[in-house]
Amino acid sequence: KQLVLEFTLQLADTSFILGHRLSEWCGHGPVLEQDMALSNIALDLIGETRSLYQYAAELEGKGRTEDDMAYLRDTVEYKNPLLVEQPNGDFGDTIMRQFVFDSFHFFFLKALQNSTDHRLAAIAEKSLKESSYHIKWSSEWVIRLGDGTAESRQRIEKAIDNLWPFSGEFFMMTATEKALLEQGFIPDYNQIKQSSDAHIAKVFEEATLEVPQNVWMQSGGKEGRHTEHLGFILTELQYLQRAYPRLEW
Amino acid sequence: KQLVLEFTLQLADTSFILGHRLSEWCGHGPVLEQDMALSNIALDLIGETRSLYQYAAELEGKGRTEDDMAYLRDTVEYKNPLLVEQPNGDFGDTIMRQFVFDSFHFFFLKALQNSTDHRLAAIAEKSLKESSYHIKWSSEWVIRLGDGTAESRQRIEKAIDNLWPFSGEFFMMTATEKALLEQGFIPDYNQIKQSSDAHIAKVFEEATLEVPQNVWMQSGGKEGRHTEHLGFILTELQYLQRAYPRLEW
Amino acid sequence: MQEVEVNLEEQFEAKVAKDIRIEPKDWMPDAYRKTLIRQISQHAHSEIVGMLPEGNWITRAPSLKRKAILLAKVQDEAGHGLYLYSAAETLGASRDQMTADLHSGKAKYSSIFNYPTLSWADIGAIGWLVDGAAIMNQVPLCRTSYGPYARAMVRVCKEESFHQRQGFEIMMTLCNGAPEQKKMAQEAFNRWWWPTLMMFGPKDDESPNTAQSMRWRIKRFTNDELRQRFVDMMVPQAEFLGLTVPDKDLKWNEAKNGYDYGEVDWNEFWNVVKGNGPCNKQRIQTRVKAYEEGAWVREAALAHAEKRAQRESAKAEQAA
Amino acid sequence: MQEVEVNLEEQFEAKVAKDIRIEPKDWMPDAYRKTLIRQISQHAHSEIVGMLPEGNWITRAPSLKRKAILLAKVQDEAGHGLYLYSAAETLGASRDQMTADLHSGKAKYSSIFNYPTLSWADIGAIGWLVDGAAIMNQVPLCRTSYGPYARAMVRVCKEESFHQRQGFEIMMTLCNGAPEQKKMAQEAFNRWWWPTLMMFGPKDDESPNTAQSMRWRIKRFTNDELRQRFVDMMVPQAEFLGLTVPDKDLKWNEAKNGYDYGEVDWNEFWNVVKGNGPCNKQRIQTRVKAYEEGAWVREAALAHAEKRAQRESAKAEQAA
Repeated sequence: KQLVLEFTLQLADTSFILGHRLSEWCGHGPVLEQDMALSNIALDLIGETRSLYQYAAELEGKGRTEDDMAYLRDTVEYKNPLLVEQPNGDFGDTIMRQFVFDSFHFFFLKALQNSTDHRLAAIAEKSLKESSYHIKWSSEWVIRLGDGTAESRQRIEKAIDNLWPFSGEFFMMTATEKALLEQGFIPDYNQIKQSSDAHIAKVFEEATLEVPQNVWMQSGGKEGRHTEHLGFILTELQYLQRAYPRLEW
Repeated sequence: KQLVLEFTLQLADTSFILGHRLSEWCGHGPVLEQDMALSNIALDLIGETRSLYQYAAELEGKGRTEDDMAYLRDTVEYKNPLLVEQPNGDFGDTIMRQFVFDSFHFFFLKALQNSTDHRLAAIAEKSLKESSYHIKWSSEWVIRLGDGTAESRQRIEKAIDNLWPFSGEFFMMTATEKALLEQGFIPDYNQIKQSSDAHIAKVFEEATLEVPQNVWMQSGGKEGRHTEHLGFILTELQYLQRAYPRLEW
Repeated sequence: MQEVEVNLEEQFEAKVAKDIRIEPKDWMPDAYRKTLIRQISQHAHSEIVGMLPEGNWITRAPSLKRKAILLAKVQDEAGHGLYLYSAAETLGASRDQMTADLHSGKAKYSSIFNYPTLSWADIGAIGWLVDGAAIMNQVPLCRTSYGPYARAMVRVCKEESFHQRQGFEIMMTLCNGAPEQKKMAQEAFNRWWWPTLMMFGPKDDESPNTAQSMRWRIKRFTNDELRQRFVDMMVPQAEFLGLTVPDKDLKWNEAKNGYDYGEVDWNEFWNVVKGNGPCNKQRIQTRVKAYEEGAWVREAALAHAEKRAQRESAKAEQAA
Repeated sequence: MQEVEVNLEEQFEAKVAKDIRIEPKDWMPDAYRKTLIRQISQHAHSEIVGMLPEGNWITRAPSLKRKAILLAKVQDEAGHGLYLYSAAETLGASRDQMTADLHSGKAKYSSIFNYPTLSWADIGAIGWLVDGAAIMNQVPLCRTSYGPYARAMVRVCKEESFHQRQGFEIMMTLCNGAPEQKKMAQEAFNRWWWPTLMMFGPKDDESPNTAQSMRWRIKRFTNDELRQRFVDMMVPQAEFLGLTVPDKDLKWNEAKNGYDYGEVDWNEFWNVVKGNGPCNKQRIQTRVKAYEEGAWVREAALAHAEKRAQRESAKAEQAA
């Protein structure tokens, strides 16, 4: 149960931080329609986050709420992979970050539907519908930017260069994940990786982009060792709850 | 005494926010020597801030400390003029913000030395020495950038355009300031403005820059009506004190 | 020709008088078209610029629920902007041109968005007061004479009243909360009350276009009428919340069955309209920056669409 | 010619052996010069890049006093960078070239700065551990054979030991503080301990340059000697603070009168050196960005200085 709690928090943190990052775009997108698309994905992820934190709070059984989980834990207690805390950068960076995430998230949720943990399976089922839109959206944009203008190609290649080192952490199993895999709570990441790699290869081909080879993969986020970005996210994110503790909003 | 407290806090907030803004440059300056100069000015201003908050805390007499003043007041309680909370922008913006500030601060401190409030007079005397370096430094840079390259001229003109609307607030008297002027606690702002204007005119002439005319002057900061920037400064600045209340550091 | 025009104009006037909707393909006087384009695009711009002050608090919203609600709200505003730009396009305006006019300062947007959001309570105050005033302005527009505009407004108003309830609920939570929260709410109310009253525009005797707009049934009430209604509606709500209206001249007038209220600071009003509000510069700079930084994305999307179309037509040719 | 060179080399070796300082104008072997330039510029780069992880907490320091101390400390590092660049310049290296080598990745800097600062306790840990290790490395350099380098190191070491005391004091305050603070301190200690041990460089048998550097009296102790000293010094300090050293193999060895400690993860060490540390990319990108964004400032200063010089010489001509 402690393991499921840890894992659920890790998933929640992941959706939350990415949802937060995407929400930073609101009002600043390159075109209204895409501003709305970014907010939509952010909203879906925050929705998923809430279900997960609520479940985590129940598993913990100490009377904490979803907001306590989100607003009252510090940097090293957050367990999201490093990718999702990377800055928005330009639209190309945001698209590539989203594409790498979706290429994991979609296939992960698909497999998680079969978890022996029914609550996680149910959350996965609900989020999978949304994620299937996300992966379609981000894949299409990768293709557009890769096979668009010379500038867009250069920018998306720079984004690949910036973000690829963070694409491997999703599939590196923590001790918690290994234990849960043995107990059948979570799916086999190798299979997910195969689907994910195949999807990436297909989209990159259509985008006339190369999948980077032999890149050193960064990790640590799932164990609380983050990049310096997360601290700044949390100062902003948590400010009100920290400044005015224990109030209703 | 309440008035002196309010005024002291206003001065402290002003030095503090500008010192904080300058400290954001540390490690990112255009050349090492200027990186150090920016930090130096930040350090001087933070030093002045501490003396002022300490005095404010004594005046208030409620056992609060300098850190309580700095870290536990929210946006609308801060009373700094809007200029000092404006973003660093490029080096030209930072120089122009500093120059406008120094052109007030230097002449203000000079006059404040004669305040009937001996504590404020003493703080002014100490800070004046530092400020005389600051105004020299920022004036020289205005001249260099104005009479440098075509690009530097364009950038410093853009900075003037951005920041000039915030140059008037220093001299607009709040109710508190008016009352203190009558009681001889603070100097006559009209005289300070004359010295300040003369200094600006001289430096701009040497820099081959024009002093903007008939610009609408923004105000509100000294009454707690800030720009949206201050809130973000405070989220970062106050995070630790807010997240871990009432601890020693 | 002259006669035909006169005839068309008479028909138009007759339709308007009978509350028959004018549709894009119908004949309409140039001045009517221009007035509508100006008003609708201004309205669209207000939605888009209006995303910024509230968007400013999305990353700092105090709970997950509030974060989601606020994000959805600001997203709705983008949607409203889209409906309205589309409505203006039916009159022959192009979105690019409208955007350019916003960025150059030629087109206006509601001045209320030139005020900053300084605390979380501002999000409540905007929802409650600003959206409240917007609805008061907009509900009559659901019956405005131009069809596409009226239909867009029906959708907008439905969502706006939802937003207004959310804003009121934020205020209520703050007012029923800790003393710091109540203080935050009062402070926000103090800052937003007067600018909100300015949202109804200048006094009737200084509003030269009102008469024509009312004749064309674009507008249905005068500025002062709407402002009075708004005051009468909000004062009891403020009392319910336990907030003090920052107007020492406010008092109930039994004779007119409404509130008398103090004089709006029209200097401030005109000054903000002229571009000197606290955030005019910042708002436009933010929009221009988003637009300019998005240029390469729009170009890439276009280039890719063209490549794709070419490839498909090449394939079709081969097949033929 | 050949003979003269041999003579010079003998004189040089003799001076070094007698601990007579080599000065910029003295003859020195090319390899000595190159080794020094590499080492001094690497050291200078470390100071400059080292500003970033600590600078990361200046805006979030938890008190005014701590903020001022930290800002002054990071500023001191810039100063150290300046002394050291100057020392390297006496050997014929140019600051522009050294900067370019840093930015291109050709020149290295201390790998420790490729780790992120994640909590306030990291500021304490860096001061205490990283500055502690730096001093251990640097104190012998105050007696290094090259004069300008040795003199720069004297100033640097004086300030570094001041910084180290400040770092220790932060740790002590946290360890004597609330449980959350103690936890923060331990967590930071866990992350920084091993990377700090790596600061002394590879094991002696994998450090090919050590022997030559020692012969030239650039270095005075081997990597492993310094590492052992450091462990022996820090373990009691950690105990004093009530912190647990994150090394299950650590134990006192009476025979060698020092601590045995676990094996450093040399894979991680070489990996970070190769550029794969958590922050390598970010650190260099940050420096390059600062440099590129500062280009116009440097150009303006130069252009203005030239204009001024021209005006003055014109004036002088007129007067003549």
